Amino acid sequence: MDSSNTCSIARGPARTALEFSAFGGPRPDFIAVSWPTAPGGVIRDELQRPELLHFAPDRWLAPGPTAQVSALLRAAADTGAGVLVDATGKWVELLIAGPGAARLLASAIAVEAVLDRRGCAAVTLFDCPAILARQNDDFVLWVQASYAADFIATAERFRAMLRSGA
Amino acid sequence: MTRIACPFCGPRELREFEFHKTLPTPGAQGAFARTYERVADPALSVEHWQHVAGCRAWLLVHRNPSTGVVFAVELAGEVMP
Amino acid sequence: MSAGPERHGTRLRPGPLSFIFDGRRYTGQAGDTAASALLASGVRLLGRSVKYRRARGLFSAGFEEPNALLTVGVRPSVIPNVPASQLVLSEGMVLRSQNRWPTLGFDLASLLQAGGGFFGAGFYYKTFIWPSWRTYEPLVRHLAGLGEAPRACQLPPVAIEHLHCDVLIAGAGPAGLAAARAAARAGARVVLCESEPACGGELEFEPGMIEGRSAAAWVAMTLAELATLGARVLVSTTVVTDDSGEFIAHAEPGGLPGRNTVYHIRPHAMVMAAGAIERPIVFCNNDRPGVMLLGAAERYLARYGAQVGQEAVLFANHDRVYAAAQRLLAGGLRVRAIVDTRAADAPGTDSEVQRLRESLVRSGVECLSAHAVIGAEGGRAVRAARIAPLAGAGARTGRRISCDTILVSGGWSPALNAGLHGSDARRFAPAVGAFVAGSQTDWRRYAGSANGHFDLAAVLQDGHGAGARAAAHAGARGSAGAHPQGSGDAPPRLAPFARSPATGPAEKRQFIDLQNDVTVADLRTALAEGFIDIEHVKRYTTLGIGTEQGRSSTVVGGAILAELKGETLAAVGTSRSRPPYHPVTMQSIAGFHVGAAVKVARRTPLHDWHATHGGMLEPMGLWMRPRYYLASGANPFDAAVAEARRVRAHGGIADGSTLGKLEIAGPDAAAFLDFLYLSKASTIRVGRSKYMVNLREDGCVLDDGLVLRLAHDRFIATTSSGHGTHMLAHFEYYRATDWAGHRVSVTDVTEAWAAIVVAGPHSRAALSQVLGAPWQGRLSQLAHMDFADGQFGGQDLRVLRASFSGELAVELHCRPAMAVPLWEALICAGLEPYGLEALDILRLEKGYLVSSELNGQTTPLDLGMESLVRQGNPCLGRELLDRPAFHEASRPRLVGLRAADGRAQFLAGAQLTTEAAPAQPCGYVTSSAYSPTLGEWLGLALVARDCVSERALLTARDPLRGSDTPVRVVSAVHFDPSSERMKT
Amino acid sequence: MSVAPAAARHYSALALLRARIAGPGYWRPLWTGRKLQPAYDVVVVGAGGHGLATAFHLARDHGIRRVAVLEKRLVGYGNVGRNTTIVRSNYLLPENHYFYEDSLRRWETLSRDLNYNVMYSPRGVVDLALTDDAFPALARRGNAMRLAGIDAELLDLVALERFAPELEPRRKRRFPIVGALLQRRGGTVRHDAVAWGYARAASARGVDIIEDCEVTGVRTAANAATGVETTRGYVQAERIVFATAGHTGTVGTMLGTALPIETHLLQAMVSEPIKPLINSVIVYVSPGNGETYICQSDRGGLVMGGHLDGFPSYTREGQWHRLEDVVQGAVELFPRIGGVKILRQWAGTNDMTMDGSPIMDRLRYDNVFVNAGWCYGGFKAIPASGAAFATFVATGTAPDLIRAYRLSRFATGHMLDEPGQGPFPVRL
Repeated sequence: MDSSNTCSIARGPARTALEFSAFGGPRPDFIAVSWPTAPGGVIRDELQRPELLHFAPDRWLAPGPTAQVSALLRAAADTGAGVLVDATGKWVELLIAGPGAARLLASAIAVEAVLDRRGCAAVTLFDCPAILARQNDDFVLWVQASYAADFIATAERFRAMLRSGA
Repeated sequence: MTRIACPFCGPRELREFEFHKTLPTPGAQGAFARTYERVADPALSVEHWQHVAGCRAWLLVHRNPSTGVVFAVELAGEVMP
Repeated sequence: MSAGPERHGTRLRPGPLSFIFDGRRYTGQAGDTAASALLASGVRLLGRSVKYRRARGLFSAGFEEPNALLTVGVRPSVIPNVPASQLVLSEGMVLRSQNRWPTLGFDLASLLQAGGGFFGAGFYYKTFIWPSWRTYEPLVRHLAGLGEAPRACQLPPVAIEHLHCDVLIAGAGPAGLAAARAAARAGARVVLCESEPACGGELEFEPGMIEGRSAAAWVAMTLAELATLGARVLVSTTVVTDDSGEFIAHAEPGGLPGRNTVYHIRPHAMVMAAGAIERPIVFCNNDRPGVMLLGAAERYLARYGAQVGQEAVLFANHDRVYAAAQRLLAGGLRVRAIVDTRAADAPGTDSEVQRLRESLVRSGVECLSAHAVIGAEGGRAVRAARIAPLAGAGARTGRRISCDTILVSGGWSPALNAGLHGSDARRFAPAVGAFVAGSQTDWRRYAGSANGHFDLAAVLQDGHGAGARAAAHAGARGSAGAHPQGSGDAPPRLAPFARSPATGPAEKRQFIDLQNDVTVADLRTALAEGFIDIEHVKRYTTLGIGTEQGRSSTVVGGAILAELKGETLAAVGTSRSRPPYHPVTMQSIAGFHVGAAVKVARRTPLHDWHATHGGMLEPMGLWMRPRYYLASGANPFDAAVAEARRVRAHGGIADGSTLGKLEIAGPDAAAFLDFLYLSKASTIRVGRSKYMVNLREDGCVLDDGLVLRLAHDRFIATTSSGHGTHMLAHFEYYRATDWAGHRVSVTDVTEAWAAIVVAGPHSRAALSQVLGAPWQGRLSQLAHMDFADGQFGGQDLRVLRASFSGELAVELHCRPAMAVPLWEALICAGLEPYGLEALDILRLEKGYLVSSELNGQTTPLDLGMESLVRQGNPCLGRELLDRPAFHEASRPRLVGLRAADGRAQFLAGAQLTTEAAPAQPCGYVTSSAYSPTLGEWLGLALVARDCVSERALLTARDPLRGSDTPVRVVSAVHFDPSSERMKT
Repeated sequence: MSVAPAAARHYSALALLRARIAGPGYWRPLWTGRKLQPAYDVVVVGAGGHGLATAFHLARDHGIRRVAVLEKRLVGYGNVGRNTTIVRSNYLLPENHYFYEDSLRRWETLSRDLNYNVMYSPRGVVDLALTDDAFPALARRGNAMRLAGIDAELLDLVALERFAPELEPRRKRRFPIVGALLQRRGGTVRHDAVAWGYARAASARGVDIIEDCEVTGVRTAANAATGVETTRGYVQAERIVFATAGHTGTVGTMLGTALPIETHLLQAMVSEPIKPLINSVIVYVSPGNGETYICQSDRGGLVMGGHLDGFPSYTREGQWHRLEDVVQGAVELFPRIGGVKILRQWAGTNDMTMDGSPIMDRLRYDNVFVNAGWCYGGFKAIPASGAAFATFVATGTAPDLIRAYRLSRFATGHMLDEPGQGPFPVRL
């Protein structure tokens, strides 16, 4: 067994999730100072956990928003520049942690290239739509809920294969 | 064919993108022309694609269909066809 | 067979290894390939050719092996067509020769070779016309085909790694190693792929000196430096193709699938240093076991200490043969003669080679200039070579030198276009006698022999330069340092020579493509019949289409074609190569998409409940849905009938979570939906829902569903389960294009809401019990198509009063986390689940559309939606609906059907005919089912308008299933036409 | 009677014996390298299956003496030699199944008609149904065929297992097989042989087949075409036929007409040869992966194809990830072939119309004809297409068999949308 290839896959808690969609056009005035505007931009809490992810043009995901983030999003919606949609249950949060996390994800995608100079990316991992971000030395991802069971099953198969040093 | 650089996600593998249609002649009017007519220019094809396996953005792609070289990729709607 | 003395070679480890070949046990040594171990055991006959079944032995030491293909493993799970030269042995491995019957030694079909020219190129096209090809085909099929067809596959799934790097280098010979070192020193992240299990290429056996060290020591030192610089070196790994800038490399350790890894490599720059492949010279009977490439003999000796024979004649057209002869001599092979096609005073014979030659002569080697081997003698093994001067007396008959091995070398052809569809520019290099790389791009360049370099110093310098330029292109800023200096074998100075002179009959035994038995005579036939382009010749004669992908035959074939046509090889060209660069197993290509994982499955929040409660889950698109529940009946029919009956009599619940749900929000949301739907969404009141259909651009119906208005500027549009993904893209498309700049957004909330359908007369009582006091009053106030939002267990709940069963029914939309508790509570309240099959029966009884009516060929007019069309909403697709064909009397119309006798069964897919035209269908049955409520078979059908009248009698013709059933046209709404049950 | 060119050597086993005795020089070129003449009655552009067959029938059935086939590259270098060799007539719409049945009947006797063995192998074409929805759809198609007098059988799992035991129809799968539609007379034909056979037969009837001759323009006068500009000079023509497959869109551009055609790649691939394993043609569509069809060539290679590559292209370079989709389908269907290796992939350029059915009509001018839009179905259509189109070109009236394939159908709404996917060639 090669310890450099070990990692764990853990399901995060079920939380409220909000998606914000802007209507596009010129740079809207809803944008607060802390708002992530660059493609793949992320704002994080003090533990480096993503709080607001800019995962697609005009689209942001707030997985488990704090009161502060909720207020930020509501204020943005109130400007009329976009809308807030309650997407609770759409995404399943997974934490892939350990020294082998990057290698496990590399079974599905060129992780480094995809997250090159950005905090998060919308991706398809083992055919499952997901939003991927770094979290300290680990990875956190939100997989669309109906795909989650299959994602975990495939990831676990690769994890076992890598652990056995294939 | 070369890789497509998504204006939002950056360069991604071609397999992440789905072609939708070749655009009709610029200025084509009416539902018939927009639905059925296609420009067949071996040197330049102007197309709509979607980054389905990424940010799902709809893209306007200028490509050479004889070489696969991609000239330009922009978000659809930013420049109206 | 005994092991013999321990052999020494760069790839061998001590320790015996036993294996079985054609039922006999042999002993090899750890590290041996099947080829080296069989050679060392004295086995020469290893296969039979495809067409004539001629005896064949090893020809090469690499992937280019056309002859020695083996079937590995025991039945049923065998791997066919594995080149013996690539197959690394493991203990107890079971090998079998192929394409022979009854035995390799005596093959009945080899009698075919007596037919010689009869079976030549074009044979099959000219005969077997009478009575028909089908008469002969079974025999031909059994004679053709190489290895055994596997009856099972027990390979484990492959490992996969996606890599991102600055510079990818294919090939770790001297050029590739120099390139990798230069790039890595410059600071580039390097991935180096080498097909062989070890790096070094020909440095493995050619003793050059590099940077003051032996070649082997330099290879080891370079690999160590690459490791410290963080380069990835992948051995037994071949770059097989370029997938739009992403290179696919397959690792197949041991030359046998089993522990494969597939790499998807995304480099900023690429260096192709795949080396060159030695090409043969063609002479009469050049296919006999014992005729082999010169380099192969050196490789077997250096890598495995294995002798290719006892006594050899060497046949070549270049200077390298002399150094090779000396090494082989030193290795213990008795070299009887060296036959050089070049004249004695050829420019190639420089002083150093002269000295070598003289020393070989002193060792008893006969050195002949301007001579050729014109034939091999022997049947299942070479017994002698026939040698003749190329001009003058004796040129036709020659003389005999007895030997058991003829080692042949006609030069080297660069391995170009590694898996690249053969589209790169190439040019003919006369000094190489083959094609080399033409113009190159900054991001992908060639190095080493691909650029025509064959002496070590130039190869190293070229590789270094390519690596440094690739690193710079990828953005590495460091210095690559100086290129490695080296010296090795003299430059080959070859004089192109593709085949020895031969008489007409002998040309039938001058083999160009050994695997497919393509001879010089075949090329002549092709030319005579007008197939003069190399691509035509390839297709007509099968030249170069074997498992070695023409590596051993295309260049020499082109050269011979050029000779026969009286043209140059440059003018003739070569046929295009095709990916993959190496054959790769389908299991490796399939990746993890094998077995149950072939396609990702989507599951509803109730999936596990269904699975543990007898729900028979079946795929619907990517979704899994319960078709019926075992508790309701043992087979789908009985269960569905019981479930449907129960819903009408009492009630039931169904999982509707797979329905697509799109949240459309923003000030322009209503107008946007008006554009996408045939009827207007803007007229829906808040808190109400409406059944709506989408049109495709051409006016046909795309999908249907309910649209709920949550707020003035917010809607939920539901889609059918199978169309969810497509409808999402459709909505997103028009939002991004025609509606760009408008204030509307589309968000997929399919998975944010589980949906439970609660239907039946008992449903309201059960719901009241489950939802409790807060909902009691609200439930009774909900009118048909109303919905209400509230809470259940502290979470969002939406209750939508809508029915697709004709019963009093609601859909409960809740967050996925609440789906199971809610579902179980409904069960506790006395409702039982029903599956898709029962759902379809209930829908059909009410005449509601399913996917077989929404098949992409029907318009809203066909489906009875004239009133909606007449409303004149200028939606997408509306304009093209006005085309005349959509209004003709031959267009179909949706109707209901019942058997004329009220009893008979008729099935979906039956064609409908009228009495007037019994052979000409006027429509077909789209759906049918047995209705437990009405006690008879019901159907929906699309029937030409001019054949539709109330109570019209048609015949449901189903010749496939052997029935003709008289049926009557009735209203599509079979049950409760006034819909009292669902509205009260 | 035109002068029989030296090419005419009858093919038979006896002729092979004769050739063996006569030695080299017995066989003659299949088509003669005649010189391009300045004027023709009909110039056919494109020496693929459709162009050659049309020329053959113009000469044989209509006695048109001066016919030339102009080819940019080589006889049979395009789609006729790049397809998966399948022939069948199992179509749903009457306009299509009567046409393809006419073709299948011609395939049955083509080797004799051309005196060239095209290796028609009626091994059966099996369309699998993977969902309960798909089964009635197959029944609908099969019943329509049967009522039109075309052979079709619906197989349940027991019958399917008997017909193709190698499929293991009852094996547990992600997408279980529920049944199949079988057309026994469907099967395969050796693709190159079709091009060569027609070229030889046309040449024997006096047709000039000119290779390396690219048409670069059409010369017109007074609302009619007068000839074509080529890389070998101007050629005058009474009538011009375009049978240029993937380049038809460009022909439209040349004539100033935007056509409802996109050019897409369709790839095919072959495995190493193995002993007989798959004895029929198996076609199936799995959700998400699109189509996979597989058969085994007489040489032993497993020949596979699938869906379009997915975007307009003239490169003939198939995308590897599309090959992966097809191979995944093949391995899902036959798990036992996982250890068999893929040897080569290649691709053809397909002229995809906006309803999936062909266009056989005049184009812009009364004397310019276009035979195109064959989508995936071009190969199996060749014999019927050649015969019917030759009649059209010779008489000026389209025979009933191909009347539905007119170009105006898109404007009138008479589309022939067999799969019901609308005006988009690419949709999984």
